[in-house]
Amino acid sequence: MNDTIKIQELDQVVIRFSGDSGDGMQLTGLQFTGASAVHGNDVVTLPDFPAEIRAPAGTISGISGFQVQFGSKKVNTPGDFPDVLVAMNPAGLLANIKDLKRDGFAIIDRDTFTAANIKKAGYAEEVDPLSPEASLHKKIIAAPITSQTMAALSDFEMDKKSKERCKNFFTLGILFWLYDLSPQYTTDWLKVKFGKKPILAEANIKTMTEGMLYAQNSGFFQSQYRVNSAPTVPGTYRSLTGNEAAGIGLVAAAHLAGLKLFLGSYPITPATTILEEVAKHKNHDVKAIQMEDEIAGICSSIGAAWAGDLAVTTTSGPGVALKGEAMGLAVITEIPLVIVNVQRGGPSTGLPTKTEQSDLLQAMYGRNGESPMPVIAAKSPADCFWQAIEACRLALKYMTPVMLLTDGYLGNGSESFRIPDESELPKLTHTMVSDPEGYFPYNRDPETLARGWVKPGTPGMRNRIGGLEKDALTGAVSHDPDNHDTMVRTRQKKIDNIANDIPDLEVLQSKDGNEVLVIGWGSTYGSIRNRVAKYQKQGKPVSHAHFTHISPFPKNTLEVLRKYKKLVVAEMNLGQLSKLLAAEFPVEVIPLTKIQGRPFTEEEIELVVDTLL
Amino acid sequence: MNDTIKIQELDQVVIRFSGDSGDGMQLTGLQFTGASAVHGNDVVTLPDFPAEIRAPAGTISGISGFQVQFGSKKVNTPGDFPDVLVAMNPAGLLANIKDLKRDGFAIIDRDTFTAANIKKAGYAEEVDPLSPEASLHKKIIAAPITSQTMAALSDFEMDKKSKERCKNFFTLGILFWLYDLSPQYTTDWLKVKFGKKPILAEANIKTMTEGMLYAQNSGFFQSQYRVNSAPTVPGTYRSLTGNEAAGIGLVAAAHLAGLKLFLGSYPITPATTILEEVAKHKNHDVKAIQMEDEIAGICSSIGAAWAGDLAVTTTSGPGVALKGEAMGLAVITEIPLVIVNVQRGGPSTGLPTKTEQSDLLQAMYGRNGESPMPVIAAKSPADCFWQAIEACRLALKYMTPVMLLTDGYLGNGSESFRIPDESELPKLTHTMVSDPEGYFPYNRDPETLARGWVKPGTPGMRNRIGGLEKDALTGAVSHDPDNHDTMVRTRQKKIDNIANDIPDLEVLQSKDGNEVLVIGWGSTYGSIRNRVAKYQKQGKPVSHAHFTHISPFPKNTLEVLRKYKKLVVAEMNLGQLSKLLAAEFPVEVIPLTKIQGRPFTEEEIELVVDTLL
Amino acid sequence: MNAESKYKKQDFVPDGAVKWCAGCGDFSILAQTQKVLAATGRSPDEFAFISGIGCSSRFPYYVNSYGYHTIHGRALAIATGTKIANPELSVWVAMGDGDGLAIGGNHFLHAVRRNLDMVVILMDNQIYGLTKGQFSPTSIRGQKTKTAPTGTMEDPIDPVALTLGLNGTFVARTTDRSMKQMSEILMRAYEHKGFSMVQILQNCPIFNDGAHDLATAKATRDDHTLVLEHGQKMIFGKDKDKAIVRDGFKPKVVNVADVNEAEILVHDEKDSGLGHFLAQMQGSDYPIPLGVFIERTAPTIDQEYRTSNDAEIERLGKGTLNNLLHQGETWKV
Amino acid sequence: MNAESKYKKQDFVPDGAVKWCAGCGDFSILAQTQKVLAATGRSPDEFAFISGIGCSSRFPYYVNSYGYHTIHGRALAIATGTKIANPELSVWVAMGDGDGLAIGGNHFLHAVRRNLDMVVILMDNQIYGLTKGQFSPTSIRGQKTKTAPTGTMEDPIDPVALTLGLNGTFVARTTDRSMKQMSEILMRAYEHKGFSMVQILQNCPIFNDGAHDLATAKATRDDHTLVLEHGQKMIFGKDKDKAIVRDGFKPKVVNVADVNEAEILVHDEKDSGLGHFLAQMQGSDYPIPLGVFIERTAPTIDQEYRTSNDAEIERLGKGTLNNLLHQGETWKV
Ligand SMILES: Cc1ncc(C[n+]2csc(CCOP(=O)(O)OP(=O)(O)O)c2C)c(N)n1
Ligand SMILES: Cc1ncc(C[n+]2csc(CCOP(=O)(O)OP(=O)(O)O)c2C)c(N)n1
Ligand code: SF4
Ligand code: SF4
Ligand SMILES: [Mg+2]
Ligand SMILES: [Mg+2]
Repeated sequence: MNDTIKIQELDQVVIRFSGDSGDGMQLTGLQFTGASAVHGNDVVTLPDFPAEIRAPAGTISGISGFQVQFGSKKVNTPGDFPDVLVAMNPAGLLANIKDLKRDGFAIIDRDTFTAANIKKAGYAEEVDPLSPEASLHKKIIAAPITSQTMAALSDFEMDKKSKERCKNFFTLGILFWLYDLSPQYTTDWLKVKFGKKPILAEANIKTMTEGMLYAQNSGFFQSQYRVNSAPTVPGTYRSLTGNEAAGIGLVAAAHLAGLKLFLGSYPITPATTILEEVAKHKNHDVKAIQMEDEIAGICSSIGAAWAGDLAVTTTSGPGVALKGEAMGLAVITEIPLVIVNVQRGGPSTGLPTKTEQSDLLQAMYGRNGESPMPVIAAKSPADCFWQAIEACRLALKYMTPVMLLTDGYLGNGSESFRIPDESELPKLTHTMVSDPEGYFPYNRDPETLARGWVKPGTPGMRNRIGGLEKDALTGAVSHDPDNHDTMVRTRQKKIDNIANDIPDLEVLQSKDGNEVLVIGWGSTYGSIRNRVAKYQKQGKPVSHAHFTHISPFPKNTLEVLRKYKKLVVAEMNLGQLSKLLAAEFPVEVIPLTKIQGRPFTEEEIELVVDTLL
Repeated sequence: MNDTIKIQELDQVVIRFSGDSGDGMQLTGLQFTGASAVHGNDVVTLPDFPAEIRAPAGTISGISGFQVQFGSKKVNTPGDFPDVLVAMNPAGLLANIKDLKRDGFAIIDRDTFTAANIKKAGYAEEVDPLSPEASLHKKIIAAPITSQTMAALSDFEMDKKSKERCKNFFTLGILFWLYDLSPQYTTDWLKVKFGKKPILAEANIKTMTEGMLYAQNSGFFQSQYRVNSAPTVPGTYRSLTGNEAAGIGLVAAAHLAGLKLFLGSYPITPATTILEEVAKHKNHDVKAIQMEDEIAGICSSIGAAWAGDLAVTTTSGPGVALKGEAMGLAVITEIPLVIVNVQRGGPSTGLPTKTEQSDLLQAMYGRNGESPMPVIAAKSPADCFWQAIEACRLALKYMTPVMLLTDGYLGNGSESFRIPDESELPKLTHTMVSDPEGYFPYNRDPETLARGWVKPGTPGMRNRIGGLEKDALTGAVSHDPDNHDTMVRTRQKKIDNIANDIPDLEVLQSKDGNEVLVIGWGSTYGSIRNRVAKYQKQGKPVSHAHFTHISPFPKNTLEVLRKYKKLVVAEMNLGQLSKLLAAEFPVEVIPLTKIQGRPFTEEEIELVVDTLL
Repeated sequence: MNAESKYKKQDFVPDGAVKWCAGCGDFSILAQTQKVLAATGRSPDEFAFISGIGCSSRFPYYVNSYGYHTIHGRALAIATGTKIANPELSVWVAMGDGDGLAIGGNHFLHAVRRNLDMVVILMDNQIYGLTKGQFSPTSIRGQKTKTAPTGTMEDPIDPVALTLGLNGTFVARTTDRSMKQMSEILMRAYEHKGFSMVQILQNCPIFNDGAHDLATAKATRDDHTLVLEHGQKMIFGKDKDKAIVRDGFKPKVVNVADVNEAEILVHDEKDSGLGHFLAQMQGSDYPIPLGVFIERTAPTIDQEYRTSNDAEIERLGKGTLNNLLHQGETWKV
Repeated sequence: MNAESKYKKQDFVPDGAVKWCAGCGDFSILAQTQKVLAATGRSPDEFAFISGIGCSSRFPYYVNSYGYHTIHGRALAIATGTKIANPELSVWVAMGDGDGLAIGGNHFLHAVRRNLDMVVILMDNQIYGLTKGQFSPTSIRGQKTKTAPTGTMEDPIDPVALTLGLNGTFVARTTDRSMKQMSEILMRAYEHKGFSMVQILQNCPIFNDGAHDLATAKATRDDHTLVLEHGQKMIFGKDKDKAIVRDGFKPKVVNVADVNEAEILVHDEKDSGLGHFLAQMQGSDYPIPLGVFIERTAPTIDQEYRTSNDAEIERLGKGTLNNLLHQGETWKV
């Protein structure tokens, strides 16, 4: 033990892991995250997948990344720039070194920095990646990770490849030591994971332990760090990605409504993992069906909703574009349906593995005719759970399709999720009727304007509905002009009325005045919240309002907007919420837009807000 | 000859024909229109098809209607309410009598008013449809049309059914006499039409002549009417429906651009007749392809555009909803493509045979990602010709998909079309390149920002493009964040810049002040123009501005809007243009909306505008 | 067939007019269907009729049961959800040749291979009726329509051959004029556990009148159709003078007089090889086979879902909200 | 095949890295394709490669010709437009089993029956590669994937049987390891005037490793595949000891020793009846047939459009702007 090593306390730390698709960076990141979360830190993560499955090893396009921020208070985002960069090869270093904080450091696997690899990564000829110029004068810790791993496992009866595969646990060991985290979480995990191949569990544990020792003894580090546990609400926690949270939220919603969940879907990045999550829960009698295409996905869900299931379809932008016609059918036949769009970079195939918020207007208007539906958006990975339930609540109560927007950043990112007590969950009501007395298919509840839901098979309630305009009461096909006018306006009114049934728009209010309100929606929540909180600490008159419900807007929206001198709308598109606000409210907004496949940094928000102060 | 009959001059007349699908009302209407147009009247027509192909004969749902307005000056619309109602059966009378003007009259076929037919039409029991109460005290001329037809043809060797089928020509004869029109047009037409069955031509001519005599001698009419010819631009005219005009416009555009026309489509009411029109012109080497669905329709066109054809796809609202994903591909690969949406009543299947303007926001935003494209709208049947050419002009010059909006009212309605001289037609340019020197797929023209178009097969220009984001110059797949931001903004800018290349927004300016500006787009042109012209005649400060270009808006839009105290936006939806204007310009607008499957009447415009004066 | 069904055809006739053109072949298909429904003995409440868009797709409005008239081409995808959500329902899909095989082709393909337990009535008039007369995927090559003024340039799809190529489990063809055969086939389709594809040659007197005259007109039908009956020899013709024999791997028409009786093929609905073989009878060289080509049993996907969920419930216990929320790695703070 | 082609494989290799995983079967398919392209003797400028989305759909980026990487499932619809617009181009479509048969199923169906003149390379790895391992329409029943944790519940589509059910004109199957057969088939597909469907069994080492081992591994392939060669007897097995005979309307595997030699079937690519018959060889009772099932000539729709337009031009004269505008009834004012 090196006695000169001290422990330094930190509020939060950002680590970025970077290596080939095969290097296990996602796994390493998740293990670190788990250990940190169990330690009590608040954690938020974000993986960054390459566009190709396994693009050529060693090249920049093959880089798989994972970033985690952990802190002793709410961190809200995976962080803008890393304090620590872990690069398992030259490409990982080259791709990320510019993002590393000036006072941060990189840990690299020295053994991979061969001439061939350096060239493959794309360094100019004769450049030494570790030279101060190439590393932009940032600190680099060049650890012989591969060779140390091999050495650690010299006694193990395993082939070379299998041994090499343990090297990420060496790295993990270094980090555990560095941040004074217990390896217990990972040790337990390995034992379960390799229950049937104990030698692999042992090998990885050994490597990890060696990594910890190496960190301690190598002399590279003058101090250890500690990030104290965050003062979170007591309870049981688990770590969830947004897509897992959404999937679990949907299954939970079915329980809450006393219905069966039906998910008709088609794989598409970055939404597929919701389908995969739901498919795991067959013992909840969910039916998660991979259909032949997106249209069949939504249509099977419509058929299931008509039959009385809580029906959902999940997809990403291009899939939504395909589902527009069918959504219209759900609108006119007024059946409950949730459409989840995990947005990605567009237009067209665009940047499938990058995040974006550019499907908002499509969500609002991507259907023929006057075809209104509620649109809501989740603001963090864990919030995907809550908004999945909220989407189901609205769909069932109002007999309407509902669009839930998340995005790749939320869907793949993870955070600690406090498992709620059942009592904290909303009760979901639905409009199922079975009494033939006075029943007409388009009889509406006078308050919600929802029509009754009848399961085919219910005795005595036979009826026929369809996509043609229908009589306002009987639901029979009607070509009457006035009836059509009435129906179009009624469908709109039903959605508008939902404003009475949703939470007010909340503001993180500055005590120092109403100069600037930064407005966001969806996944920009964390970055905006962090930056605005800083402004408020600095005594600046900057507040933050964040929309979860966009169609309809909360009732108090205009009241809130009117209070501030300047309204900045920050979104990852060319200003879509800005357009909606300007169209609906007599206010002027300043769009702050970014379309780079990744969230705002605090700096980018400053750049605009500072000029308004 | 009855000498007491005088001839009275009228400015304009509206006639509505109404009968069973099998009664030939469309044909009768078109013949009358032709004769009137050849006589020199300005004519505008509108058919009203039943929703079923042949709904049960004699019922209201089986009624087929056709309305024509003809005048001695520009009439602009088929008219709100008929002066003359022709009803071939009780259902036709019942369905339309309430629309007949107070001082108008109905001509009915007395022979069809049997007890059975009256019941089938849906009259309450024991009601006499011809009684003053049932006919709302309007004048009814009960002519024995069927029996007179049979009598006229007693010498003809034809079966009873064939004779009966001539009865609409008897009606036509009555109307020709009544409006002092020459039957020559119809006589000629019959001779050509029945070239191979001269007996049918003769029978119909005989019947028509008898109808004229009957009108003269029956004593029903105290006077004949004459609508003088309208002072139109001299030239050669033909009558075109909007869909025919669009089809011919597309073929003409191919000539003007020196390209071949490719139309990939799928039948859908009310757009199908564009496909049918274009298919007639195979000797212009057009390829009009009926594909297996709407997606294949647009995709085949994209493939043809990539190959160097002037490519178009035609459809209606639900079809547009299906094409959204493919439009995105055209946006990101920047290929020229025209999408024509002949709008109909929505949402979903909605009211397929009724008109509506509710796909504007879908046209703007019905695609994933930031996916801008020009949107333009035709304002009259003949204007469909001009806007089809304009859409092609923009698509080819700017290498972009363009959405052309028309609607069922324009598509099925007809008006006189002055055939332009070739010199009056625009030259269409395109960006085809074949010089490999310095070529890159995303090299842009510095002014239009259009990229070069390369036909596969061109020597030495090989390149590969696709739906993933691409490098701003080379077009190679690029995942670079800054490049994506640049490309998204460049695509938007390219479309925004088109504002410099389109006509200013024109105003029919009141000399009496800037109190109210009535704003419209597309097919509401005629009704707004007529009513505003009346206001101006009355010395009221009401003006009219009508948008043809909606994305982008004309450069002078804000300047125009700012001039008026009140802006009324009249549209057949829930206020979609209102939303776009409010989102883009700092102005307040008053939406005037109607969603009844038919255009505004002048009265409906008054109802709002009067309150603002 | 339930001989003592307590339901009558009339129980399946709803209020409201049927709005097809006079003489439309859909009328007889509707009437036979209603009769068969009554004969099943099941309550009208237990049927779900689903359709897309087209003249034929108005069908659900005309059957007094649960009905969903959806969007063009998507009936099978929607019915998939309905059937999997509630396997108790007797699900019937009514479709036109355009609805089912043009825009709906992909769902057709996948519904067949999934062997969804439902009856599919394909009303094949070889034309788009509702949109007024454009060619459909079953229109014969060269047919002139408004969108093919010089004649179509595509080979038609034979729905029977297509379904067989996808290993369909019940494949049949009849006509709108073959009342008895139609109702027998519909009843068997209802009874079949699996995807029952019933192609019905249907006349559209308005836009494609007489397209099926060879198969339906009294004067021609005996010479131009081959009625397939299980266990019966394939003999046809007004005078029962023609027969089908095997010519290599193809069927061949011969005069009964010219062949050895043993050569004449005998129909066997259980022989899927024979079904594929007969599916080659397309075009003018052959009579049009009518009847059941194949019936065989195979797992249906609706039951497979049911079974596999039950197995998971058995294995893991019925999922509760609580164990949903708490599964995986958790920690306490 | 042009023996003295002036092009080399290298002429069809563009700059830029190929980004498939190491060991992916797509590499060998690409290499054989490039060789065949060079051997055709046509300039790289005259080819158009079109694809949808998937690992396999990256293909056009890796061929130095004209390429269009479009959207998921739509390659054939896009290629239809390209080929009809410019029949001079040699159009090739690269697709995966998901791209071509799941979301793209409808376009597949209609492209086959239209007999578009193009080469379709179906890279069949029985899995969705790009989206990381969900089942595809060709995945075998029971296969466990992330979206079918207890195994799929659907019968796979056999692309050969499907294409034959649609009367395809050139239908072939090979594997990513059968270099010689693959390149021969690709050359024949290129030369065939019409829709050439080439299914290539392709290994995805990442998400479905070994799915085709029976057909490709040295140890097993001889006993589990049947190589179809025109005019040759259908004999297979490491020891050439097994053969295919006819058992009623179905193929049957027998020991050569047990049958009369004359009973052993002889392959005939021109016999579409035989092709249909062989398409029944699905599942574990049979070897996997590799080779050309059928080749026959039939009109291609791209040529039919060309011909009918030419006929109309002949009949009516070449349309001019002037006669376009003035046709129909006109009047002067
Ligand atoms: C998305 C969409 N595309 C096109 C249409 C127009 N459409 C309605 S029915 C139909 C085809 C009808 O033909 P078929 O399915 O054969 O039915 P039939 O009328 O002949 O019974 C078409 C093209 C539509 N309603 N929706
Ligand atoms: C409209 C749309 N839906 C879904 C996707 C997602 N997606 C991309 S490729 C693919 C399937 C890939 O499988 P396959 O076609 O077999 O190709 P492979 O990767 O196996 O070569 C899917 C579902 C997409 N890109 N676009
Ligand atoms: S158009 Fe044809 S298919 Fe449609 S209802 Fe009339 S007859 Fe029947
Ligand atoms: S994931 Fe499979 S199919 Fe895709 S590139 Fe890798 S090995 Fe090939
Ligand atoms: Mg049809
Ligand atoms: Mg695949």
